[in-house]
Amino acid sequence: MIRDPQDLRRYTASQRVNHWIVGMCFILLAFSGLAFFHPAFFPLAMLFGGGVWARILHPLIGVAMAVFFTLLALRFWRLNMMTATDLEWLKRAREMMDGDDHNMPIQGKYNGGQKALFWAVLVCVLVLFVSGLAIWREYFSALLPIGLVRFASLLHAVFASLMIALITVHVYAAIWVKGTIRAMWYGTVTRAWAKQHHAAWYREMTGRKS
Amino acid sequence: MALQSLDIKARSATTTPSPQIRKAVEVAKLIDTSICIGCKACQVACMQWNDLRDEIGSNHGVLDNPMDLSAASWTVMRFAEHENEEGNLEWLIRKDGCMHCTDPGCLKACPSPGAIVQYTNGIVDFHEENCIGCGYCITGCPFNIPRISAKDHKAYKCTLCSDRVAVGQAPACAKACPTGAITFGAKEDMLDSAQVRVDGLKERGFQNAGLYDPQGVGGTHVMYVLRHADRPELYHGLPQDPHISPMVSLWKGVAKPLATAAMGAVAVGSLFHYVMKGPNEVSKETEREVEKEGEQ
Amino acid sequence: MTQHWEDIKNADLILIMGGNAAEAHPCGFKWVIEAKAQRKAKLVVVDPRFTRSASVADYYAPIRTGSDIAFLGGVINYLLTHDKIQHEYVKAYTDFSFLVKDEFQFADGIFSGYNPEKRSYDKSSWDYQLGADGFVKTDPTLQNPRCVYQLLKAHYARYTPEMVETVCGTPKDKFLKVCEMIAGCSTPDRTMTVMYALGWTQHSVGAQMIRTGAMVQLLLGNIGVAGGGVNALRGHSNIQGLTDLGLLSNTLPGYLTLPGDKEQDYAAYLAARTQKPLRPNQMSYWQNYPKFHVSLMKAWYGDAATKENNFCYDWLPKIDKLHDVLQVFEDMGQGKVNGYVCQGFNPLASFPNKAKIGGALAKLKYLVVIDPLATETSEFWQNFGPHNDVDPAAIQTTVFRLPSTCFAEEDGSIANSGRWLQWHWKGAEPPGEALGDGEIMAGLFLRLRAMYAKDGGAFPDPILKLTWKHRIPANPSSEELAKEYSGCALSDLADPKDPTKTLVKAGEQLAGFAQLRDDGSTASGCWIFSGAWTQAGNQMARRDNADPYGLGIAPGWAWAWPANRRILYNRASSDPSGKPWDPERRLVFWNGKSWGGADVPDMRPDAAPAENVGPFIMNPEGVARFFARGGLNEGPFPEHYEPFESPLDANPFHPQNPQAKSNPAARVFKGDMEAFGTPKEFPYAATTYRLTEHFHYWTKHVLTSAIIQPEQFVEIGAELAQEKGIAAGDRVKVRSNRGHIIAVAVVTKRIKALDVAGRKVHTVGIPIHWGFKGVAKNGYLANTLTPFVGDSNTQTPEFKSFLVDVEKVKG
Amino acid sequence: MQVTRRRFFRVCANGVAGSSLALMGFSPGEALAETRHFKLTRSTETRNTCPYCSVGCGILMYSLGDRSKNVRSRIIHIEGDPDHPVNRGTLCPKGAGLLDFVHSPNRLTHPEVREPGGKEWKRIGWDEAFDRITKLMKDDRDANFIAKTDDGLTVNRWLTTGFLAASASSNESGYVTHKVVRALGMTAFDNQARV
Repeated sequence: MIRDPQDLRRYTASQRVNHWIVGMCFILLAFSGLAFFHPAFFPLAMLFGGGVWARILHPLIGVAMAVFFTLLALRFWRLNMMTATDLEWLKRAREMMDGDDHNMPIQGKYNGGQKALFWAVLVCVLVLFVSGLAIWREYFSALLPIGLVRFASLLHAVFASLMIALITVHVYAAIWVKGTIRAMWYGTVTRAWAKQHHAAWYREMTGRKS
Repeated sequence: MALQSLDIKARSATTTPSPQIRKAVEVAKLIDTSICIGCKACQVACMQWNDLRDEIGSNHGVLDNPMDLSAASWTVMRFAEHENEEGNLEWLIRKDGCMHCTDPGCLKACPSPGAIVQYTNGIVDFHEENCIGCGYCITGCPFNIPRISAKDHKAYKCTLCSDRVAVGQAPACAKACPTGAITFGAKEDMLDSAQVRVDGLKERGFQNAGLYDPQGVGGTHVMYVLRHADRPELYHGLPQDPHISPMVSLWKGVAKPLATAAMGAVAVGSLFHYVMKGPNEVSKETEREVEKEGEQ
Repeated sequence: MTQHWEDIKNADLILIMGGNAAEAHPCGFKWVIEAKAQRKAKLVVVDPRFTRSASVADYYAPIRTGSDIAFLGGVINYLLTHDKIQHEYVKAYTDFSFLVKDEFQFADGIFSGYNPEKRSYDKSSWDYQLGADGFVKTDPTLQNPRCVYQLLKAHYARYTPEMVETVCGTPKDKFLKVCEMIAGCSTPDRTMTVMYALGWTQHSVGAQMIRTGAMVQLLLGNIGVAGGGVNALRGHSNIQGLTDLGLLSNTLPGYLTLPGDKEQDYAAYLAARTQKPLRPNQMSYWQNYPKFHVSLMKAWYGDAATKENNFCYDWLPKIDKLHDVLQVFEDMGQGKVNGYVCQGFNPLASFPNKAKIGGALAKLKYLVVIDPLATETSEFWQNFGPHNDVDPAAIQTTVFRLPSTCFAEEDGSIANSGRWLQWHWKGAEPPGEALGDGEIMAGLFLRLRAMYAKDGGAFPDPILKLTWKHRIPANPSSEELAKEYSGCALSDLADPKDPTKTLVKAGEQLAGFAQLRDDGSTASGCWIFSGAWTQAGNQMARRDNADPYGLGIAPGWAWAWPANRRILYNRASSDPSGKPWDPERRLVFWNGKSWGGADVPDMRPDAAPAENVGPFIMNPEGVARFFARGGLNEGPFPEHYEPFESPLDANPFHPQNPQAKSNPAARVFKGDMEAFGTPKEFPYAATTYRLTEHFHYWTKHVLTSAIIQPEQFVEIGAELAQEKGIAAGDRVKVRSNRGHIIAVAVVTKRIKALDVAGRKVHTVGIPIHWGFKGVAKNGYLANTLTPFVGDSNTQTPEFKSFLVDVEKVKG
Repeated sequence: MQVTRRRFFRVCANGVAGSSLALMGFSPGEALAETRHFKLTRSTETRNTCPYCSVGCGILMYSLGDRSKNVRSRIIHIEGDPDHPVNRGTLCPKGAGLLDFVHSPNRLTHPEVREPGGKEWKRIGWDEAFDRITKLMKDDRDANFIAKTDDGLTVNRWLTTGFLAASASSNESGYVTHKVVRALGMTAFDNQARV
């Protein structure tokens, strides 16, 4: 549904579907994972039908997430290549956080923060996937030395926490920067939004120089 | 909830303390490997009492059978042929099974509330109905004891016959042991009789005889008398200084509050950021610019 | 056992040789551990394998299988030459001073009187010199060269440590260390106990091995004392009881014996067994034989047994020769046997040379198997591939299989090794239609009796007149039968001391065998069990475990034969004056008026020490014998002979005399001599044995045992394995001249190659327990390999020493 | 501050508790944890003796039910008799597994016969079994019984049928077996003591 013909298309439907599959996987994984991680979160397992179901589903969802995240990464990795501008942006990120984006360098489709987050999440998913296999008792753990399994358990917990934090930032950024979430809901952003936050991309999309 | 026949000292994945007031006598099983003949009566007594029947396996060129602990074999005899310094053969036979650590790695690692409990008498028990089958207990155990069943994906191990101990009976293996290599009683008494046995072995020329009650796990409620306490690894790889792996300690210890706090901090920080800085909206100026552009 | 299990805790040294108590009798073995813990006792194990017993021993010495007489003879020599014997004991309680006939000789491995054609001895020269008074001549100074002591010393002088090393392969230093430890028990305050089992009995010289062990114990003064003795650790739960009850080809209950063909006269039969004392004042308890025998016949034939008909003496079968199992299967193979009944017995698995046994069974017209379990024997006709490769169509035997109850489903008593008769109670109904053994016997007997009553037939009298006074004839109760063997008075018994008094009223149970009479007024089906069920009730069911003297004797627990005596020959635990040798272990002693103490004295209670009544009351000499007289078939002194399949070409003691290579008196059937293998073709010594996880051929039917030891294996020393390229877990083929088995190889350091007579001898260990029926993995019957020859006295097969070859199975 | 491992654990434990507190009651209800109930509580105890080796260990057999009329007893557990002077409650691996002997799948449950040349068992009743066996025995005995030898000696023996007795059966079974076997005149008679 086109709301305003002037809006700019930021994501295709298939990109959005891919993102939300990954997103749902993440939420399920985070909830079930937290249930195993800290007793305070164990009741989250009830969302899955209890601890046993949580234990059965978590690694399966994990594999699904790895697959869909890979697709997502294949779609977006080029766009997330760091440039000098991005580094400059990252240096000034604090100003941005303080609500002053006047001095921020002109950004393309993604700013330095988004790109950094992309790579960070990619690393997290990779580590979580590999370590997750190692601690998947049903199929793999018995084949590995116990020291490795223990290391993988720790790694999995640490990277999962890290990833939850990163995604929290990701979500918050989307909430904080008004007009962002709709890009993932129905694919378009307003021209003003684009110009404000991603001026280079705005120019690219509109063919304008300024 | 009914009052248990044994009071619980610690329960897996539970953050509040269990009732602590009643004091129970701490129990222990003492296994004197120097008089163990490896007859496997303990294995059978265990199967009989706990209604376990493992698969009928094969011979693998050794007397050990079943070859390893399993969900249906909670104890196995481990045989090792050792030629000592004088060139004489010693047949070192050890009954393997849960050590019932004072600081149990399995319980520490277990994410499911009440799947692993430690009674005040020292017994560490698995409650399969609460087990979710994740296998973290295996990861946590310094002695490689728990096994997940391929049938029901529950973890099993020696219960020290908690059902027998609860009614004042000794574990089935200890009762059956023909030579008295396994004895059972209050841990304090077991330490005393261990001392007598160690002294006896020293008299017979085993200068390095000693008790295996590893302090790295806070001591155990299954202890060994060893002729070669200086080299426990001779006994089919009994660990020299077992303790909960630092990985596990970090994972199920400090990482838990730190990571929870960090995640919470990020969430709360975000909230406060929003409250303090407000939303990042498109500036009126940009809006006007874009409008202008649109008009062109 | 001369002792009982708990008594082992009183020992200072335990010698396990020819047995593996830890493995085969773990719960009895606990008393060894107890002796170690409480008395600081030492355990010595001498065995071809480093066994589970050895694993907890203080000292282990290896020995070549079948060479135990050489080893123990060496010990005797050591004790005599180092003067480590208990002088007072041997002088007073043994035949040391007795003079032996001049005709008795020993030359190059053969005793006087040998007939090589018959492979047997004329034993007339193997006896004492008798004086004009009918008593044995003695020389208390022990100087006479014909006294037993001097002959013994001369006989074993050849058994030097060097010879022991040569014959047994036991390194000299290890042998001497064992000697030294044993010698430490020659003082009155230290005792050794000897524990043996099939590792001594299952040899062609088995009985002599045991005798040699007993001789060592006599030299140390260790028979009849607490913590001493020679202890046969018997295999089955009631093998003691069935032996006591005489269920053997040549015996009757209570070690009475069947008459031979020549013994047509009852009086002569009794006289030959009613031995007059050979020394003054001796009890010679077999003088009471007529009482025991008459009481037996009254128990069996009741009113039909009268003085006039010699108490039915002629109704007993007389024997032309020993019809032991080897003889019977030899005859069966020749088609001379038509029917066979196996009650709880699995001969196809248990007897040597499975091919021969199976072939013999196939010649039967009918076979009846009574068993709780599906045995191999009951399916000998069925093809089980390589494990039993037969053609059922070619086997014309009718086989009946009758289900019987097991222990849990019946009441009754069984006798353990310590001669305790213990009563047990039924806990549940048997499965399906299974019946008790007694009920099955009744079913057969009552039908036979009815047929003989109706149709007549060959000699029906003993069948028609057999006492069968059971309230339910088809199901004789254990209580009734126990009362019958224990015995009762048939008429009022007058008190011999005061004939006006009645000791026992007619119909009442007897208090013990001392009340038996030879006039037909008493009945007792087994005199040594007399007193098991008295007027006071079932003594075997008693359960008082109090141990008032702390010597491990619980006189109120069950009932032990004879007369509830727990340690045999216990008079010998005190010195000739009646004072305990060791004040710490006061077993039986003279209190000034009578004998008493922790145990029931094995002595006439009022026999004052001054009377010099010897403690070995069953011997007419009253003392123990180093010189066996005619008691055994190979000679009065044990001599080492090689197993019939030996890795050596000659007996190292008699290298020039082929007659003396193996037991010269052993019976070998035609064809079996040829079936012996030679070391050239079968270079390795082999021995069969049991594992602690299993019980004979039963527990392969038992799930828990199958789980803890599931599959057939053989044990091979690391050195031999390396030579043959065998790794642990490989499948190997073990071949003897009689067949082969295929099993998994357990490669172990616990079996070492031994240097014997200048050559290296490897031993292959063959656990028995597998077969083609069971829940464990099917395997070969180990007795496929074993030779068909037995001990010349007992005919117990030589399962412990034979020859094999081993090779890895390819692929 | 010296941080020992133990102290470190304690700090961690406090941290866990603290972090949970921070989560304000978002904590699971305590799961029921109870030992397995003692399975023999009201079973029936019967004393017996181990039927394997000659140590003669005392055993206690526990069976289902209280022997009331409508309950079929079944042995559900066997362990050592602590009163027994020799085994004092202990059992070896065989004795400890006696239950699996009593309930072995290879227990025989009914009489069977395998006919000459046959390949399988045929179930028969006890009467048929007894009748057929005793007929065979009588025919053999009548045909081959030796009352006198050729040289006129009375021997009254029957050599053509033999008997092996079970040394695991009771004295009473053994005694009655001996009586019957000798009354029939058999001498080919042994038990496991021979081997």
